[in-house]
Amino acid sequence: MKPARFDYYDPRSLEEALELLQKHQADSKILAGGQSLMPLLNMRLARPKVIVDINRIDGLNSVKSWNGGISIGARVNQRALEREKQVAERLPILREAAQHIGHPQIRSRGTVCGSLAHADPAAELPALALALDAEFVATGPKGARTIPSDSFFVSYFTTSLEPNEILTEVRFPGSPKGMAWSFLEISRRHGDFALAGVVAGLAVDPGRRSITGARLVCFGVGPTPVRVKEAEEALIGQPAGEKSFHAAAEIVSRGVDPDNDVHASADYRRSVAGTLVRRALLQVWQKLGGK
Amino acid sequence: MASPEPKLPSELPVTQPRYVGKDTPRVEDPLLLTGRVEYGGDIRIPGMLHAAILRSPHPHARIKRIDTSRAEKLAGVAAVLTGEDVKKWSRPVFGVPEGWTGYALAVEKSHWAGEPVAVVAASDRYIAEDALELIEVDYEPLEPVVDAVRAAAGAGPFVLEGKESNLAFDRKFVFGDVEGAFAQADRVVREKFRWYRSSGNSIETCVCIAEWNPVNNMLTLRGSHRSPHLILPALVISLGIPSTQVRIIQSPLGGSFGVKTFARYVILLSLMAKKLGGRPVKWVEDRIEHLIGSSTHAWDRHYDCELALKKDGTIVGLKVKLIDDLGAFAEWLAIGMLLKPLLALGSCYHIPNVEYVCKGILTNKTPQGPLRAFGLPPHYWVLEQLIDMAAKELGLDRIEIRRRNFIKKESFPYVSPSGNIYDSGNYEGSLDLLLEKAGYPKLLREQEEARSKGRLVGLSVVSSIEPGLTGPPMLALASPKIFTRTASPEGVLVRMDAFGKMIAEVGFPPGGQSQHSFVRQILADYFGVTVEDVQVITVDSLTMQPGTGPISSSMAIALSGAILGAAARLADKLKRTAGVMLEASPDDVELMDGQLRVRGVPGKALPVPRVAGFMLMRPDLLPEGVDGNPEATYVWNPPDRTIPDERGFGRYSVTAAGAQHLCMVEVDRDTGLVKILKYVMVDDCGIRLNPSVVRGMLMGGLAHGVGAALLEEYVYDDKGQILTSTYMDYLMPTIMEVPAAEEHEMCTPSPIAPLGVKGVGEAALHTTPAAVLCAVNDALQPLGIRITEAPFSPLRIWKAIQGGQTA
Amino acid sequence: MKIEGRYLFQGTVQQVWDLLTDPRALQHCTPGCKKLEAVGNDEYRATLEIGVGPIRGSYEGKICMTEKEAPRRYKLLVEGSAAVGFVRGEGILTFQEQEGGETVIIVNGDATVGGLVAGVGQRLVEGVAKQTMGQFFKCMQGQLAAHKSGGKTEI
Amino acid sequence: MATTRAIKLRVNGADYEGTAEARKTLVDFLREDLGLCGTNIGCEHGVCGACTILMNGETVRSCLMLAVQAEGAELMTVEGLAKATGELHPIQEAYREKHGLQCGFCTPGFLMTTYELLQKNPDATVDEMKEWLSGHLCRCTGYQDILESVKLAASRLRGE
Repeated sequence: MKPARFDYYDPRSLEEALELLQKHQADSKILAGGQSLMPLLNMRLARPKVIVDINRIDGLNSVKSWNGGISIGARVNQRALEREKQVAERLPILREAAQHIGHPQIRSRGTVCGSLAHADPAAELPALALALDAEFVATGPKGARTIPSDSFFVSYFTTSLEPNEILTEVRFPGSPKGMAWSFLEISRRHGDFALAGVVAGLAVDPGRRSITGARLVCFGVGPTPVRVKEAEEALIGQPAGEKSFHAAAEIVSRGVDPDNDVHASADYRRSVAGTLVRRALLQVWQKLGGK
Repeated sequence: MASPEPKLPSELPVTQPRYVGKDTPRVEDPLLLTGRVEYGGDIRIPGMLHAAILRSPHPHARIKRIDTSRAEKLAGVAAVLTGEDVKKWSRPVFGVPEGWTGYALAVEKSHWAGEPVAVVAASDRYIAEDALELIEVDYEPLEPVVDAVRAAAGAGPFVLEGKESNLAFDRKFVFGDVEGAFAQADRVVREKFRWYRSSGNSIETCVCIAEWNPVNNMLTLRGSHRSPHLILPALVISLGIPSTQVRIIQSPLGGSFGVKTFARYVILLSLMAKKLGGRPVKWVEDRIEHLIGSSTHAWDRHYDCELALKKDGTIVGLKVKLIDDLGAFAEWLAIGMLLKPLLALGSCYHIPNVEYVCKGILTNKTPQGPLRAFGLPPHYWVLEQLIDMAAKELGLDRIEIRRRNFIKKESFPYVSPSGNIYDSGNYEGSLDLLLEKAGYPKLLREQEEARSKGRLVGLSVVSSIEPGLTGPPMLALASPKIFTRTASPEGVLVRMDAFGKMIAEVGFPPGGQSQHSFVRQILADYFGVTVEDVQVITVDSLTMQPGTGPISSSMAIALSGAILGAAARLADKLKRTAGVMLEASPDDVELMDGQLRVRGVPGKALPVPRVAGFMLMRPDLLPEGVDGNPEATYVWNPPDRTIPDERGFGRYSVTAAGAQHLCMVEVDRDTGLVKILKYVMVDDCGIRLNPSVVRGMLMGGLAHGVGAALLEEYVYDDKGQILTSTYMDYLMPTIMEVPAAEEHEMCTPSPIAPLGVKGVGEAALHTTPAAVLCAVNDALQPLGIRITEAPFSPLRIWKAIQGGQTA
Repeated sequence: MKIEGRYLFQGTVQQVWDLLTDPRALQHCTPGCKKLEAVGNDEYRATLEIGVGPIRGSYEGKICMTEKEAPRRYKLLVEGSAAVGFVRGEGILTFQEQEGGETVIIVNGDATVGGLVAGVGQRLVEGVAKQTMGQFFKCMQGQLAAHKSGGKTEI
Repeated sequence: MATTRAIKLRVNGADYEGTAEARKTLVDFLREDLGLCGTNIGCEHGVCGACTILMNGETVRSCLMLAVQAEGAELMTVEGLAKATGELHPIQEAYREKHGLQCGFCTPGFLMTTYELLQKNPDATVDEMKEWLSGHLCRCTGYQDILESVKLAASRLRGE
């Protein structure tokens, strides 16, 4: 289990990196934390001719405040989500969810942007990005463009990034006022990719009677993380509680289109996605002071 | 006139043992903890090449053409080995029953997805893997055999060329009057069970470095080899090489659990070495290779079982029909795993009438290979599950029904229906201890309360027997011509040097079971030296005494026997020498607390090192028949074993450790996930030579058992493709899935084994799967469902809950 | 693994049949088909660049049409092998004429992925197989539409 | 670009230089080129944790890094724990006392994780210990004695 040969570049500047990508296009692959790419290289399932290692580029390694939320550079590792104070203050759900990403020994190398660009349908960060309306800064030869999260994830391991672009930054806006969040996933072992998972956001009116905002994103149940708008809409205006959560869960179970694999069938994933939605909503409701 | 073997630690020639029976720090640890131990993978030899193996992607295919020319031309590649070479230079890999295996790599046909098709040797592993990509193979896919039950019924196609069947093994054993017992029973419970394959998965994979010197025709093998004397016959048979031309040098093992007797790959590497004409070549199995192709998968079983009982819960009969999917070959000793249940068909229970029908079926899957506990865990699960079912049907308590059927304390030594002897035990006592320590009544109340709230909480109390030191005798049932042996020898050489230090030469490397530490503990207590005074050396296959190494829960038994035997012989020499030195009759000299002293004459004594030194320094003064060498060799063998007769009646093993486990689980009805709430075990493995080592074995076996019960499974699709080739999908338990178990000791010393020990190495793996699986089914009882396919993945549990299949 | 599908085409059975048996269309619409050379008897040697994201490889193999019953059904076989394993998809395509000049193709088949790529990528195999088949027929639908509207097909 | 590169780095406080093909993994470089065989290989896809080392103070899987990526880095491997005199580190002592190892193959990885955890979080809770240890597979011990070892090491390092 040893990688095939490739040409290796570790540019010192973003410009240099972009030139390399421009030159080699789809023959090249960006190496950031490598926690998804390296196993594929070792198994020779990924066979890029050129590796562009972005770890020595100046910059791209900070977590900054942005629009009430935070922005995270391409080189920032996943441990930053647990370490950085701003994350805990502004988007505690990111910190909570980060503990589900692999293990500490993986999060030390694995980057936030790397996981997003890799777009594993069962990974946590893509679902969080979709739920939190993150925007993606893709830098290419002609400069930077911003991709909204609802058009970033295309399919299994596929995003709308072009081969000559680098995801230089991801920006998570501040959570809408009054919105609380919950993150739940199930896996057969701690730290594994999820069989199914959910990011749930909920806001209720000050009298805490009816739901004023909802956000439901499931993952591990299809080619990309899925936002189930129909279920969100069904929640709006309803009284917060088991009954409406259950109804939303039913919509989710009907609305997702998962695959079969050796660990879970499509039916199982559908059903569990619903269960997780119900449980996550109850959890958020509790965070909001509900019973 | 060697001293009699001590039957208990108190009989050692020491007033109070300082090491035996105590948590003595292990000699293995400092090197392991500092990364300074040399595992097989660390070995480098000048000129060494690296091998990589090309594997068939097809479960069943004819190899129409193989072209290695491009690979051979790649810079750095030394040679490519193919089926042509293998056919020319070797015979098929040995296996029992004979005739149901293939060559060490695919010749003309590939038999499972993952079977070796070619081997490349190159200057490094990277280049060797590059070369694999340049080998062109044309396959003609053939219809694969995937369903063992269909294949057992005689349906084609057939895995092996020239065979008109896939039925490699088919035996029916009947002990007692089974039909009569069933006819008179008040109740018969019947169920079908399925146990899917898993494996040992030591964290170190297999490593072999082969060097075949063409000048003196000497084959030297280094690496993670275990039990050279078990592998050697396979090499001699397959390679046709004289046994004295093979030298196996064992490295410390990074775990084994059965997998480090990888005869197929040792043969393959030897053939590669032959092709290389003297250059050494190293193969380090990678994890994917380990998961798909290492002849390590085990127990892929279809059970159909019946248990017959009286109204009061007395078990009168058991019928087990078993089809085991062996994979592509009946390779090496794998068939033994079908036979081992014969040793303990009734487990801890007296079941007088038993029928055991077992079939070993070839399919186009990875061939089975040895796995810790060697075939018993599924048997114990189905038996315990049947007892739980019977209890429910008869309206009996799970404890009561077990108590009623336990072999009584007074019945030992107990002769099982198949003739095996359980040496000692106290199952009811263990059960009482278990229930008390676990707080059983409270757990029942907790379960009831949880159930009243709709939670799915389950409890189980199960038992097992761990036969200590089994092996060759049962293989006579599969291959009577070859396996006419009762021996499981373990030999050591012990000597003292002129400085009063001791050296023990053993035939096995450290491998996790603390084997070298035990040697030191026993010798240090025996001769009154410190453990630091004892150096333990692993010798190679040409130097070692007849030996088996730690397999089949044998270490504490066989090793103690060997060490004590050698110690007694050495002590005898020392006594005779001391007799001269002390001017006393040797018969009056005794060894005690490191002194050779004249019985009844206080003060007339000499320390052992002085006497040993005298032997080395003053041959002129030694008594007749004593040479100038304080050294002794001893080969221990299990006493009183027999070769089973035609019916399968025989004395197969030496000791019978008993275990009782309690497990409490909760099932999440929406997700099918299982959480182990409580786990308590009582284990009776006789005298514990090093209690923390025993505890470690039990906890390790427990984790392994949790894996087998809930997580680990090799999944094949309907075309015979294996779908679990990485640790992402083959799920080894982590610390999060393994419960913090409580462990309590019961001790009925073995009256047979030296020092009163019993085997414990396979340990909790016998019992834990049954405990976890029965507890899950108990949790599901309010829903009226029962799961019969293990492991109990969340998907299987969820499906059962959804389907509401009634029991 | 079973593969099933039902695809609606805005064209007559004959038109759809002609398209679906046209090697140029097959090459164009088989995802990742880099090369297609006729070797006779409706059999073509093919080079397929397939995979998802970074898991990508070049598979050498063939595309065959057999059991042709024009214009009602045929069997389509696509297979390729690479160092990491092989892929093989085989399906009966049944062409059913609908009212209003439309045609439905019903696919009933079986896909196998073997070797390393199956054992490592099992989590994705089914989804990617479905997606690949979807892409194939979507492309064919596009081809037909383009052809009918008189525009040039991309072939 | 060249496929082969010179690599300079510090391991366990000593300077090392070597040359490696770009595709060579860090663990292979440590073992084959630097002769530091204490770090073991168990799966080469990041799951088992046997190859875990410290890079610039953080635990990483050395099978999931290229050797060239360690250029200029400060690494610590299991060989760096004990003193040159052979005296074991308190963590190693604790593993020995609590029988936190059997075959020892996974142990170097466990030790490095224990080292980072207790460096950063001397008061780690049992749950935190388990979370960190869950990134490692051990087939021998069933983990309970490893956890006990880490607890003992933590209390020793706190000077208790």
